[in-house]
Formats: sequence, C-alpha cells, structure tokens
Amino acid sequence: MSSAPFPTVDQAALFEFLLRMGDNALILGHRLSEWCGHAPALEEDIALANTALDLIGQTQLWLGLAGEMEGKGRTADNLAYLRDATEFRNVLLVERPNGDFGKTLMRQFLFDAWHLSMLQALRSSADKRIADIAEKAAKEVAYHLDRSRDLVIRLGDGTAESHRRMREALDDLWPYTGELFIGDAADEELAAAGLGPAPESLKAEWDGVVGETLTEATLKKPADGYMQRGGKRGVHTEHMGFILAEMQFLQRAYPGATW
Amino acid sequence: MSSAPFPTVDQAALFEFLLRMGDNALILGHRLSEWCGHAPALEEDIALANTALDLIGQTQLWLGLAGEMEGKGRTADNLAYLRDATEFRNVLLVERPNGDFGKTLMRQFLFDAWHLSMLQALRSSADKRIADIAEKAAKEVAYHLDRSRDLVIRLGDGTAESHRRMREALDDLWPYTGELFIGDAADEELAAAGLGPAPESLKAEWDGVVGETLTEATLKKPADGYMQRGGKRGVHTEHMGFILAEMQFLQRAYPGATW
Amino acid sequence: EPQERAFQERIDAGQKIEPKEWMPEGYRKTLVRQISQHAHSEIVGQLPEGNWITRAPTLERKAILLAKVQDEAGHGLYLYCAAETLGISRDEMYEQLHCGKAKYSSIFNYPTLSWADIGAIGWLVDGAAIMNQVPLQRCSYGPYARAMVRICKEESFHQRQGFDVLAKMVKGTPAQKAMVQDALDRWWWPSLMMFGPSDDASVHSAQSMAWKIKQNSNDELRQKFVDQTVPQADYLGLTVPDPELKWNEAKGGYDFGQPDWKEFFEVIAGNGPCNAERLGARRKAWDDGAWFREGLAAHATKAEQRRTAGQAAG
Amino acid sequence: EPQERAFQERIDAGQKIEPKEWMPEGYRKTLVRQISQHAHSEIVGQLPEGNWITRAPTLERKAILLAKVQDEAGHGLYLYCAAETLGISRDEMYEQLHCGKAKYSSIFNYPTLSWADIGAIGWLVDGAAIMNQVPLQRCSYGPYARAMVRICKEESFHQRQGFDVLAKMVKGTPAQKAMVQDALDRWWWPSLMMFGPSDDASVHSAQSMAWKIKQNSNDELRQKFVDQTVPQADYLGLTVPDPELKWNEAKGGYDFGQPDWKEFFEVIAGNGPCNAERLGARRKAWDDGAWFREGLAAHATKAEQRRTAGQAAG
Repeated sequence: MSSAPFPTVDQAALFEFLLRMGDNALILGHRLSEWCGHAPALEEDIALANTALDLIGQTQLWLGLAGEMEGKGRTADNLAYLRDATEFRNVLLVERPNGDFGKTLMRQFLFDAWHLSMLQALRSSADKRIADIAEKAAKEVAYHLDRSRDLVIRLGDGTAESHRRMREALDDLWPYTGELFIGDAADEELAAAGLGPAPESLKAEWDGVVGETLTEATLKKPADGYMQRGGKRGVHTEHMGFILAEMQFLQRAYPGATW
Repeated sequence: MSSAPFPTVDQAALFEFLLRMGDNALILGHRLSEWCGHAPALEEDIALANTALDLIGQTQLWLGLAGEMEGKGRTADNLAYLRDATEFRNVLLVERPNGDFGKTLMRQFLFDAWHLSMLQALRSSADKRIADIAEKAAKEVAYHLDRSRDLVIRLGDGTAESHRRMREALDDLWPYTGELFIGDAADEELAAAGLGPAPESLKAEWDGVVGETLTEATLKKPADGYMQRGGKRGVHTEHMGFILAEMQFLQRAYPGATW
Repeated sequence: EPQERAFQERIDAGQKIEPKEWMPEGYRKTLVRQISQHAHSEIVGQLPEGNWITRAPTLERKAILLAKVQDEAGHGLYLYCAAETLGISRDEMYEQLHCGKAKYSSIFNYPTLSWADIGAIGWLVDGAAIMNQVPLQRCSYGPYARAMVRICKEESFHQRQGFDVLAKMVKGTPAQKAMVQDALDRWWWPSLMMFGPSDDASVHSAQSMAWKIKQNSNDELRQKFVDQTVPQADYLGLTVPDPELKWNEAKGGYDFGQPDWKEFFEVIAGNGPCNAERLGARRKAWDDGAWFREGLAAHATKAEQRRTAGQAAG
Repeated sequence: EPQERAFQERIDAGQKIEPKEWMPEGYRKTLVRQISQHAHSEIVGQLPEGNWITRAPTLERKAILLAKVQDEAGHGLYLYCAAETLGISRDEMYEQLHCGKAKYSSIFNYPTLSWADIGAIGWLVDGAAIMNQVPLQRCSYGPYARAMVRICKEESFHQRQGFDVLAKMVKGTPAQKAMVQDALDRWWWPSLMMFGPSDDASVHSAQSMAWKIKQNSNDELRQKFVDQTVPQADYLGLTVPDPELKWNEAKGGYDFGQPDWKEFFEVIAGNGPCNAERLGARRKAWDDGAWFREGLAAHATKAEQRRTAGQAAG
C-alpha cells in the first residue's frame, strides 16, 4: 500500500475532505438501503438498491484513500464501522430520515445536483487518485441525477397530492442544503492546492440545475433563509447515533472478527 | 458477594429461569421507554415511565441474581449489555413493536396479567432470594395490572374507533401469549425443586383475569389458535437485533469504560 | 379433443409454447399460478435479506448483499413480465398477493436473526431454489423457460456468495462459528420443505409433469439437494440437525428424516413466524406508494396532452 | 385606580395572591404566559433526554434517567394545574403550544448527541433553570410559588445527578473525557442564553419585577450562574469555551463573553437545530392520541349514564 504524502497540502485538511466525501456516500447509501423491499414500485426498489450500491462503492474508494493517506493502517471498514458520530463528516442533509418516498427523492435530487458538480470539478484535481475516483463516481452520479430530477419533475407536476408532498419535502429539506456550499479552513486549503473546488464555487451551477428542475416541476424554490449546519465538523443531528448503532453493531459486538 | 449454590436444582435451569424473568422486564421496559414524551396524555407519559422504571429495577434484581448464581463474575449490566440476541430469553410478546398506544396497552395488559400470577407464585419459592425479589416486584406489578386492565376496559368500551383499535391489538398479540404458558425442561426442573411454578399452572388464573377484563371491555377473546414461540429458548423475532443494537451501543462501542 | 391432443404432442416433442399460441385453460392457469408465485417470492424475498443490509458487517458484504437483493427484484420483474404474456397484469398479480389469494414461497416467512442467516439463505435457500429452477429452464412455456435461464445463472452466483459468507465465518471466532451452526439449525428443515410435500401428498404434480411445467418429483429434488448439501456442511464443519441422516451406500445417497409437515402447513396457512409482517410490509409499501404511482400516471397524461396539443398547434 | 393600587400594596407587603382574588388582567396574562411556557418546557424537555433512555449505558443510569424524565412530566403537571387556577385549560395551553403561539425554553431545540449531553443537561441546563427558579419560590402568585418549591427540590437533585454522570466520565477513558468536553462546548452558550437577553433588551422585565413575578435581572442571574459553574468545570478538568472568561477580583466574579444573540433569536424564531422536530413530535403525540382521549371520554359518559340509570332504577 502506498502512503505517499500529498506534499502541497495540509494532511489533516485532506483527510477531512476525504472523510466528507466518503461519509456522505456512506450515510446516504445507508438511508436508501432502508427502503429495500418497501418502495412504491418494483422499478424503484431496483433503482434505489442500485444507487445505494454505487454509493457504497464510492464509500470504499474515498474512505480507502482516507485511510491510506492517514498512514495509520486504518481501512475503509475501520473508518466506516469504528468511528462514533462526532468523527463523521457527512452533511446533515444525507442523515435526514427517509420520510415518505417523495422526501427520499427530493433529498436525493438536492444532493445529486451538488454531488455531480462536485465530482466533475474533482476530475481535474491536482491529485490523480482523487481525480480517478471522481471520474468513476461522476458517471454513476450523472445517472442518479437524471433519475432523481426526472422523478421530481413528474411528481411535482403530477396530481395535487403528489405536488403537495413534493412541496413539503422541498420546504423541509431546503434548510439543509446550505451546508453544501459553506467552505471552511480545510476547504480553503484544498482549493488553494488545486485538489478540489471551493464549495462556494459550486453554488451557481447548483442553483441553475435546481431552479430549472423546480420550475419544470411547478414547485416554488424556497427563499434562502437560515441554514442548518454542523455535519461537516462532526456536529450531527440526533438521527446519526441511531444510524451508527444499527450500522456498526456487528463490528462493535464482535471486535476482531473477520467477515 | 455470595455465590451459594442452589443444591437441589440444576444450575443451568435456574440460570435460564432468572434470565427469562430479567429479560422480560428489560425488553418490555425498553419498549415502554421508547414512548417517552410521545404518549397521548401527560398522565400516560408519567405512568409509562413509572412502569418502565419498575421493570428496569426488577431487571437489576433478576439479572443480578443470575450473574451471582452463575458465579463467573458477570454483573446485571454485563448480562444486559453484552449478550447478543440468541442469548436473550424473554418471550416474544415483550419484543413486539409498540404500534399505536392501544397495542402498547394491550401488550402490557396481557403481560401484566401473567406477570402478577407468576410473581405471586414465586413469593413462595423455596429460594428466599427469588421469593424476596418476587415479593417486591409483585407489589409493583399489581399496580401495573390495575392500570393496564382499567385502560383496556375503558378503551374497549369507549368509541367505535377505540374499540376497533383494541380489538386489532388483541388479535395481533394473541398468538404471542401462548409462549407464557408452555413449560420446558428448565421449567420442570424448577417446579420440581419448588423454586417456581410450572408455567402451565398459571394459565387458568390468566384466562380468568383476561376473560373477565375482555368481557367488560366488550372485546371478544380470540380462539387459542397457533401460538408463536421461541423467545424462551433464544429464537427471537427480527425486532430483537434492532433493540439490542440501540440498547447496547455505548457498552459495545466503548468496551471497558465505566459510566 | 383434437386441439388438446395436438398441444400435448407438441409438448411431448419438446417444442416450446409461445404467448400467442393456443393453450388449454388449465395450462395457462397453472403457469400463471406458478410464475406469479415465483415472482412474488422474489419480491417478498427481498425483505428477510433486506433486514440485514443496514447491518452488514463490512462495506464489501453490504455491497454484495445490496447487489443480490437488487437481482431478486430484477428476477421479480422478468417473472411478472413472463406471467403478463399469459394475459394477466402485474397489478392484478399484486392484488392477488395482497389479498392472500396468491402465495409466495413459505421460506420467507422465517426470520433472519443473525448475519449467518444471510449466508444460510444464499447457501440453502438459493441452493434449494436452484434445484427447483434448473429443470424449469426446459419448461414447455417459452417465456418462463427463458427467464429461468437468466435467473438460474444469477442464483448460482448468489449461492456461492452465501457459502462464502459462511466459509469465512466458520474460520473466525467461536462466536461466529456458533452463529453459523445456529443458522443451519434453523434453516435446514425449512429448506427441505421448499421442495413441497412428499409426492403422494402433492396436488398438481401429475398434470404439471405431463405439461412439462414440472419435470422432477418433489422427493427426487429433495434427495438431490440433501446429497449435494450434506458434504458442504461437512466441509464447513457443521452438524446437520437431523439424527436420522446417514449415508446409504446401496442407493448412493443419504437417508434423512422427514420435515415437520405440520409446521409446513401451519406456515402455509399464515401462522409462520413472519407471515403477517411480510405481507403487511408488502401491503404497506403498495398502499403508501399509491400517491406516487398516481402522480406518475397523472404526469404522463399531462405530458401526452401537451404533446398532442403541440402537434395540433404545430 | 384604587383596586390596582391596593393590589400593588399587597404585593409590596409580601402577601401572596391566591386564585379567586382580584388581579389586574396584565398580571394574569403575564403569569399565564410564564407558567404555561414553563410547563411546556418541562414537556418538550422530555424529548432531548428521552432520546437517550433506550441507549443509557448501564441499568442504573437508565433508571435514573427514567426517573428524571418522569419527574419532568410531573413538573409539567403541577405547572399546568397552577396555570389552570388562572382560568385557562390545559387543552387551551396545548393548543397554543401546537400552533406555535406559546413558547417553550429554547434550550430544548438543541440536540442531545452523546451520553455526556445527558450529564451536561443536568449540570448546566437544570443548573441554569434552578438559578431562574429559586427566586420564583417567592413569587407573588401563591400556586406558582408553591409549585416552585417542590420543583426546585427535585431539580437540585437532577443537577447533582447530571454532574455525577460527568464526574464519572472524566475519570474514565480519553474518549469519555473528550465526550464531556464536547458536550460542554456545545451546551455552554445555550445555557447562558437561558437567562434571556441582557436586561436592556428584555421586554417584560420592569413590570414583572414590580409584580414580583420576576425577582432578579437576567444579567444578575447569568453572572451568578457563571460564578457557580466555572469552578465546577475546573473541578471536572474541563475548559469553558469562552476566551474572554477571566476572574475579576474587583467585582468578585467572572468576566465573560457575550453569547451569540443572533443565534438566540434564530432559535426563538424557529430555526434551531431541533425546533421542527420537537414541535412536530409533540403535535404528532397529540394528534395520534386523539382516539385515546376520545375513547376515555366516551367511556366516562357511558359509565355515568349507567350509574344514573342504575340509580333511577334502584
């Protein structure tokens, strides 16, 4: 295993960044997999499982690189299964409960639109390992976005009932979108070193995609009011502890076992 | 700590019995505490917390005695927090999900009616430690039963809606009551040694209490059809793993820590 | 009747029957019942395994399980399509499932209680399913036979993955090995029951055999399954929970005990450990999803109207 | 007005006002607002702590936490009763809570993220509450003052238990100690905000002081809280997350920084981390419980009718 350092950037900032990417994928993948067998149509069961599968694959890559970079011998599994909530770096948006299927779709769409921009920007990361992961993931996420955007439009512009549910989902989730675009010191480090984009730089494109989609879905874009944040620095919602208790049970209850 | 053996009975059977009593209390207490702050009336929040508190106290006594009897140095906490599902011995009834408040009450009533008979019988256990715990617990459980029976009557004979909910709860839970009265080798050992009643011997009294209560509640007693079982020998429902993942998280994630 | 005789001759000659062709009503009904039951089994089968996705012990195991459950939903899709060629809609089939008229494999009414159960389902349940399904690749009805070719390929893959889960665990800690033995103890008999009651007791067998919808007897397949599985259990260092199990040199196979058929019929009758929850989960998914399906349908209508209006204006 | 003057004189003389006695409308309204807000805080306050009951790390801690949350529900009950003496029903108060008209303490809009938060709530939140409540034992309105006597006693007990949770943890593993520091980092400022904005910015203070509904200024109580709490943090080996914190020999107390009042007003306005979930949980509990309350009411009516019919017949 190579543990070549990234000479031009603060290692802690880079580790932080890799956790954020990996944890977003892991926790959203977890939420999606909660739907397994309970979706409103067979095609949706298949699509959700597929999206979750892509996200878990991406988790392995991001957290694998994080562990490698950290150089303390931690694997992707160690990072996924043996950290407690405060050490997780995903945004709050992905840990929101599934709610009804409309909320799950809206969460997916709002995240996918950011995720794709992010990954596209990371394809030109100065670090080839990051660029390679982004290249692979971007292809998958482009498909996720196609799907979630299409469904948001069809349900927004469907029945009065489907419109109402999508509107409520949008209003509920909107305060959790701001965190995607707020940079901190680690983000600045990375941007300065050419390893990744400044989060703020992704906002215009996201606004465009989201705005157009919502218009087509006949949904009103909420005003940018107070935005919830904390996940990126390890301050999560009360849901996170329950997610981890479930996800990590076997690794915690049977320390040292291999599976 | 005394670890005096119980000379007249198979130690494994006695350990099994104490786990069953303790695990019933622990898991039902857990389920009740899930309601905290969500009950339909403030008085109910208080009453549920009180019942849960009694049950957790009883858990400490039963599992404490189980650990003492086992003689391997395991405490009540070790037993509660460091066993996996197959090692739990509670009946399936107490791990059933809360459902609506009617289901929670019905589960409580069906269990309380058994629990009180059981504890009353155990007051004359040949082992004083068991008799003492039963003496204390029986007083608490008499109150639990007063309460749950009263509410079952009032809601069964309330509105059409409350009647319907109580009827559905009764029908759903009925197949989980049989296990309370089915003895196995361990039960026979205990009964033969005068330490506890044969489970079958409690059925007539339970039938009486339940029958009278349901009549007063204008609810039809379901026929005794196929009965679910398994909990007493460690074969639980799929719910059990989730209960334990949540309950045991801190002890599992921070091994060796004291709290 | 000459039509029926001609039909039977085609089947005897090994020809495939295709959707638009004439077929006896009994043949059609038997196939609809069997294919839809098979499809429902795939769908309901997502639930016991899905129960462990969020708790899979490593990221790789989680990915493998997700992929597997996704495959099962895919199998459901092929099979519903195959059944639809016989003139029944997917929604009608769902309706029959939800009201309890249509069945699904009883095996899915047993709970998954530990991670080893995920391995055991792959190894035993998929193993038994393959045993049942391999001959169906040669079934007389074309669409069903072709769906089976694809399904069998994926199922073999799942079975190997399941065995691999267990092989890894039995090499692990004593607790892990105990988990595997416990899983075998609980899944062994239900797996044997998957082949159905003994042939004497089986209702539809003779006609289905003549129609080449069914090609082997239940007891034949059960014997084959036991003969294949026992050495694998030995390899894993496990004890098959059957005191009557014994190699019979004369017949070149194992003698083994009878499953508890009383339990089998109880589970069929709805009294298995998870019947109410499985069917309840499927009904709830369907009912909760009504607004979603209606929303999509309404959008499709609107889009079509806009397209037509655009054409009229253009 | 003579009536008002006489009323004020009684208050100035330290007499208690009792339910049936005349009182100015403003006095009544202020009390209803304050007591019901306090009652709602007890009820909503069950949620953040209830969040950890199922995950309490030992049976004893679980029992203590259950007892505490039960006490809080009990406090809610006394307080609703005290408010009811002023001519408002409990249901009306609930209605005001659920529609967002009535407030509850903003502190409960922060999440409980680790077990240490349970300790921190006892130590800091109950500590701050006691600071606020002790003077209320001498409040001019009798029922409220008497409820406060009982509540304060139990709250002190809770505060000691909370401190004990943390004292145990800081003597534990490094991870436990880090958990405690993290809890202090997150709860320190919200606890200071519990005393309300600086007196200059506080709306109702002057009149409430004159009526002896309020007896100390917000800043006074905040200072007292800081002076009491900082040495306790030192004892626990924790760092209070305030760079401006410094002992001021001259005033015999600590100088300390200002909380982020912008955040305070955002949380009041509904934008705290948990506002939607807390109020949502309470509304859901109420709505889901309608059938239960109606069922009991219907039964009571039936029982009464039967009793009356019995008497008539007898």
